[in-house]
Amino acid sequence: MTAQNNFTQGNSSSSSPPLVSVRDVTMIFRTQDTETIALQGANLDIQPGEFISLIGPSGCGKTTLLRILADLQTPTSGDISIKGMTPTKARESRAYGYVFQAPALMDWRSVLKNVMLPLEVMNFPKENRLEKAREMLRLVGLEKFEKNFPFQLSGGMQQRVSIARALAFDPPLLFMDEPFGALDEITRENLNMELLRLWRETGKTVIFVTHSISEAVFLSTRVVVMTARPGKIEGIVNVDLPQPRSVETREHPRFFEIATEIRELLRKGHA
Amino acid sequence: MTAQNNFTQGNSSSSSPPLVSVRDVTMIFRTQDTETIALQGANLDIQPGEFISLIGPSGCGKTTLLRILADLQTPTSGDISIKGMTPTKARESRAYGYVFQAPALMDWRSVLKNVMLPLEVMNFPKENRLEKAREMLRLVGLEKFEKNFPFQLSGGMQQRVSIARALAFDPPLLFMDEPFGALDEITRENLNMELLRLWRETGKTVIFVTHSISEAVFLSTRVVVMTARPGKIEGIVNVDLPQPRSVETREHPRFFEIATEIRELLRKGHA
Amino acid sequence: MASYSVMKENRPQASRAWISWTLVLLAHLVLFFISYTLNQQQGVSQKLLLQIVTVLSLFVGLTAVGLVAQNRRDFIPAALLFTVSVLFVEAMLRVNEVPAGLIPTPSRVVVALYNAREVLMLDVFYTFVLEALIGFVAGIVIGVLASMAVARYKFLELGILPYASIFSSIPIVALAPVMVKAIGLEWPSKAAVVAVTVIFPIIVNVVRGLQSASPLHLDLMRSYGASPMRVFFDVRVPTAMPYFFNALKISTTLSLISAIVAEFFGTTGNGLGFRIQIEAGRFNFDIVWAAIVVASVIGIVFFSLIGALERKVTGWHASYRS
Amino acid sequence: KDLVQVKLQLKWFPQAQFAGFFVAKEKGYFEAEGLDVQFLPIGDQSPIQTVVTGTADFGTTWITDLLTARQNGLPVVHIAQIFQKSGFTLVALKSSGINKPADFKGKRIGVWPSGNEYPAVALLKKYKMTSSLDSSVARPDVQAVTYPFDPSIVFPDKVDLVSAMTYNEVDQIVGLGYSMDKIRVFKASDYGINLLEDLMFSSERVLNNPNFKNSGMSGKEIAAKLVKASLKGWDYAVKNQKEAVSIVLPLCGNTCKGSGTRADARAHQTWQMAEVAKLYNAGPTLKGNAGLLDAKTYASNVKLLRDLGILKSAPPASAVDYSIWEMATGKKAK
Amino acid sequence: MNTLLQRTLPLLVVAVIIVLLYYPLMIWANSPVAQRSLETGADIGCKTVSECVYMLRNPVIPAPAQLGEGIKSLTIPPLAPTSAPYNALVTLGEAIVGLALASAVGLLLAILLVLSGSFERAVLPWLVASQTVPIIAIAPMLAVILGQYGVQGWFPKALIAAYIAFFPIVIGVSKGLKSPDPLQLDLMKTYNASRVQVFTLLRFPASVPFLFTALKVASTAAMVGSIVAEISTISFSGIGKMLAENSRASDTIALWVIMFYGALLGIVLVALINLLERMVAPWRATRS
Ligand SMILES: Nc1ncnc2c1ncn2[C@@H]1O[C@H](COP(=O)(O)OP(=O)(O)OP(=O)(O)O)[C@@H](O)[C@H]1O
Ligand SMILES: Nc1ncnc2c1ncn2[C@@H]1O[C@H](COP(=O)(O)OP(=O)(O)OP(=O)(O)O)[C@@H](O)[C@H]1O
Ligand SMILES: Cc1ncc(C[n+]2csc(CCO)c2C)c(N)n1
Ligand SMILES: [Mg+2]
Ligand SMILES: [Mg+2]
Repeated sequence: MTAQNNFTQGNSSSSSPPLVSVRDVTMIFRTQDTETIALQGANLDIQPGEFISLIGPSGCGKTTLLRILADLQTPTSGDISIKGMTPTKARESRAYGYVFQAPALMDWRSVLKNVMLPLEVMNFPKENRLEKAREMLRLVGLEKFEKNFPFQLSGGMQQRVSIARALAFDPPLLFMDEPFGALDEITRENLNMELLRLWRETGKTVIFVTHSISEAVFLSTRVVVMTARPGKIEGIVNVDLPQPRSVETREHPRFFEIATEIRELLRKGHA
Repeated sequence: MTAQNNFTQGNSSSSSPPLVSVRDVTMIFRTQDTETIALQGANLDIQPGEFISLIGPSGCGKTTLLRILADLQTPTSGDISIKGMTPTKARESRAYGYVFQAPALMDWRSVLKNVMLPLEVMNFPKENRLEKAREMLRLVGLEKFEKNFPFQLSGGMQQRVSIARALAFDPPLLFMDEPFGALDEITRENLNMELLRLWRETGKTVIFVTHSISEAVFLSTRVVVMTARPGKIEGIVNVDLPQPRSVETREHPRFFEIATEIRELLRKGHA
Repeated sequence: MASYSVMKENRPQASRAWISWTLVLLAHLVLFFISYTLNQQQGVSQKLLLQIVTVLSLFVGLTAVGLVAQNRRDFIPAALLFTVSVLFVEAMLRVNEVPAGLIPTPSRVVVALYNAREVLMLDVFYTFVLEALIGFVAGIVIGVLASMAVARYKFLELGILPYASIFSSIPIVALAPVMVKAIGLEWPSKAAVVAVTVIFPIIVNVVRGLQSASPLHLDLMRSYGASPMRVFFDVRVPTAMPYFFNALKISTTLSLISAIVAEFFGTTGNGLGFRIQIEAGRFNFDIVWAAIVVASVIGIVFFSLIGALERKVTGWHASYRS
Repeated sequence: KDLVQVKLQLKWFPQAQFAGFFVAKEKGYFEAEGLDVQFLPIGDQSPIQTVVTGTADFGTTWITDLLTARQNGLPVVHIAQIFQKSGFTLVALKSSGINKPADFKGKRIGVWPSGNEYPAVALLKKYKMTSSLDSSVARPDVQAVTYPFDPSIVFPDKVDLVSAMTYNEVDQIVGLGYSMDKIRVFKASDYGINLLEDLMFSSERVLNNPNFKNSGMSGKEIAAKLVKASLKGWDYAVKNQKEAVSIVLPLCGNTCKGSGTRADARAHQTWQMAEVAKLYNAGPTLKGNAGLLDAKTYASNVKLLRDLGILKSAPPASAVDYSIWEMATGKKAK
Repeated sequence: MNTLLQRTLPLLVVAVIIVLLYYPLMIWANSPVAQRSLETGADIGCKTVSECVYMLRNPVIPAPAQLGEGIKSLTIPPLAPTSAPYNALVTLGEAIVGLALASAVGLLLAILLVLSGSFERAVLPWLVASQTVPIIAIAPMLAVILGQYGVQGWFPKALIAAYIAFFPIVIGVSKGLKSPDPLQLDLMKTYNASRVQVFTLLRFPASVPFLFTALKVASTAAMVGSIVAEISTISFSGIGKMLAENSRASDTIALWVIMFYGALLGIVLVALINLLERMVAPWRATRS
């Protein structure tokens, strides 16, 4: 297991106070006659500008953790602080954007209007909205589909719209729940590069759920490995690959070492 | 590009008539003011017992092709035959099971009841239904969640329920649209092995959509590579790896060659 | 391309279409002939035979219209259904010598419709425009505002919704006299009755609609720190639309009938309800039914307009994807 | 012995207006004739409709209804005339300064719809006034408004004159706090508008039935028995009003009160009985011919209705069947 | 227990507010009538407007004391044929039978509308038209048809109640039946599910929210329908019969009391539907 609070990374200093801090967070769901411990005693500190990936078996609590951070769910116990605020305050100050696991597009809005939704909600100046939304659609390669309605898109295209929507308002903190899960490798790699560029250029902090070890390693400054039932943080792996990442990063000898380390952790958790 | 009608594989002979035959199939969607050519002049023959993967960029028509085969959509032009029948007849004879890209579970049914749905529809003997459904839930690792309702499951768990549902009635032909997209690597590998075992033991024919080249190579007898807009079959790659596949298959030198071939084709189509 | 394939599909059915059209025509002719030859004043001989022929013609006609309807997406089947039924009623009434003071024949109604057209148009102005329409709009506004409050505060849902059902349980026959006493004999008292009767369907539907928003959409808006107003307009209102339109559709006919019935309880002498009441007392049921026909036509047009609006506004809804 | 079931549709809810029938039943006069009479209360349907459709065998109604129905092809037949005089009035407050029909001009009059508006219309016409009930008149002299019978809905707030029967609504208006000295009652009959009211009728189907409900008797015989017993009841009721009221009271429950919460049911029905007796004890009754339709009055009623344009032509002779009354009383009608 | 309080508290609070608002509303509504009565010299046992508003014989809104008196006199004894509770039960029975009939017919029509586009095009306009025909016009026809066979009493009322109530059910349910997720319809198609199965397993469960809103609207419509039917056709009991009689007897306060009972019935019916919904569709309740 890797030391938890000893990490180095490109664009944040370890002396600043954590941007996100998770303390002993536990989440228990009561259903019909049983309880599901979706998260047990989770602890995690995230510095500003980090790129954190969450990886772990299906149903281990990744989504639950993101939802708790995003103030969409209240943990059974434990404390959360984001930028020194409660999750509610953070949410209300529009500190983050969230890409849900399902696209969650609105049937009644065209692709363009779906992407413009956060801009409308947050009262961006009218002139900019269209421009910004179109820019994001270009980023995800859907500029030609702006007039379509969601049901007229393929699964991967819907997911990309939802990514464009989350990026549109340029939030400093990004929660992304398997955003690239339904995409082919090439589109995925392109979007990986775009995301990294955005991250680098804007200094965003990203918390990213993925099932792809190589994606996690390629993108992240640290990878949080989780185990299932009860959902726990099994370990946190520091990704000390040079920044900025590029195509060569995947060839780097450390890449494989880290990937292997994560795989081991995962296997350990799975057993 | 690989010769289309020259292939060898484990459990089907090339002299038998094709199980699935796709002839010059074109699908054009008219939307607001434009047309989307989702599929253009697709030709494909599938022998009984084959395991075919469809791979291609997001929005290239994979889902559309499956839906046409499954008689959920009528192509703009072209002919389809399945077991010598029209798709409608094939559907009516319950020739296939379909795992949709989205889980499409019914909110009002528990996990167990969702899996039992096809058994109810097809009038399986009452005694067997429960048993069969539980067996399938065990296969996908969700036996403990049978009483839960869909909204109480994680994304990956929902997807697994939908896989269990499709397998429950043991259809001879399986259409699977990115069934493992939302699963972690280990669960995915486990399910890959289970699927292969089922395929081998029951002689099913599988048509499988995936974005993972290695998954496609590992599972398939042939891989159909598609390109986007207009959606076309770019090439069909024969996977002449020995059967039965096992963990070692991934280490086989041919594995990488084939994977590379597919990657090339994909890149070519993407450009 | 598409039209070609449709044509191809239909070709084997061409002969069947021909047969059904012939049958439709035959039914019309027989029914018309029976009606034409029977004069209501003279006695009818061979009543039983004629009854059987009439019912048989209706049966043949309906079946044939059903066959015609299978291949058409236009108004023709509805029109044929209408003509067959009207001819059947005409023939049946004549065969059975039903007096006009009880049920008038359709032909008498048509004549009355023509003769009384000016009076009826003025009645329509009162009943539909002043009473039904104004009451409808007022009811919607009040109903929607109340629904918003109810959907917003759980307290109100528990506290007000049950009372809302009280409103709709007050029969018009009890409400109308109170309204006349309170507001007067002129049209506003009827508009008020209409508003009250329309409110409940609106509230029940709109509250349910507002509460049906997808949890995921609500989460999304929450993640934006969206104000309740934004959540309301961006998520809840669109999801409530199909429900809202259901309520509107029901309210179209409800408002019309409420206005008509409310006129039975005091009026200054205009309106379809007044006309129906006063002419029913004189046994002039041809004018009564002429007024009802006018009301029905308005009802259908009103309903269709709302239906068209629904399709326009909620075209995205699953119910419009075939 | 087996009684013949007969259904009699009353024109209104049970009250002293129908005292004679109730007395006939209570005293066993119907039974004595071999009849078991069931009274049907009124709904929105007119008695004409229930009788024509066979829901009831006999009914009571006003002559205007009977004749307009007949004109529209409904085969209804007059068999006996109970009230020989009209009880229809228009009531105004004395303080309103309406002292004579000519003063109606420019006023609002409340009329009952459904064919009950004719006496008011006839009165207006007699004084050469037009009303808003004629759709052909652009600027009517009188605005007529319709409302459902209860005078308190419109009077005195919304109309200047309100329709009232001597035996019912007049007392209801008194109940509203306007004693007889505060109101002016314009009786239609005082102004020559004597459109006859409560009468007994049946349908041609019943009367032409040779074997009424398998009783072995013809419809006409049954009708005659019914009329005979009814008239006997009426004679008794009119002579023993107190007893008649006692017979009526249990039949009408809450609605006997007639006028607001503080009204007394017995008082109201006593008033009603007295007023109804006045309508019964008029015309032919005074000559010992109770139940007879006076030919002259009938002719003048028909003329009035034709003048008003309500009847397009004289009703056929078959609209009135004097033979029933003759059978019932053993007298000659002419 | 706690939740029971949580549920009833708002109801009670609103009830108190209504009672508090009732007084001023009553005084405001009755004042002009009282004024006019006094001006026209009516003798109603009071001298001033503020005094008279409580004792009008034709109040726009009755004073609470009058209402209480009226409730008492029409309620005791509760099961006498002239008492409101007894007649309310009669009407409730008719309304429930009517609602059941309406549900059966409405459901059937909704299914046909969903199954066949041509049926919808041919029949929907007629259904709409049927709702614009006042009962006064239907009642004689019903009399022709039923009276000839001696059918009287509660059945024609239930029929008319059904006639009014089926429409909201048709509209609501047909929309509901059309609203399942298209993907789920596809799923059923891949199973080659029969039409019946598509309905029982998918369309009906998916239409539940629409169904129950429709039922609520229909239940009050059925109530009104049976009351109107009682007024329009020959009736020996029922709220409608009481309404008709008392309105013709000018008993304004009795009318209010009867309306009160009618409203009570409405609440009972809607509550029954709510209960039914909780029993039939528990999955809606479980999700917070
Ligand atoms: N609303 C709920 N009610 C009950 N149990 C829930 C609920 N939401 C989540 N769970 C349970 O909590 C556990 C964690 O779920 P979560 O969605 O966080 O998993 P995940 O890590 O995101 O998985 P995946 O990769 O499959 O999306 C699961 O076992 C799930 O069944
Ligand atoms: N109902 C529809 N109306 C209009 N266009 C459609 C419709 N369904 C699919 N399309 C278009 O057809 C194309 C192919 O879609 P399809 O769903 O087959 O893609 P796919 O290969 O499955 O992609 P993915 O991997 O993202 O799921 C897309 O461009 C999509 O926008
Ligand atoms: C007690 C009483 N008797 C007669 C009338 C007048 N009237 C007799 S029958 C009828 C209408 C029936 O359709 C009306 C208005 C009345 N109002 N109250
Ligand atoms: Mg998840
Ligand atoms: Mg797809």
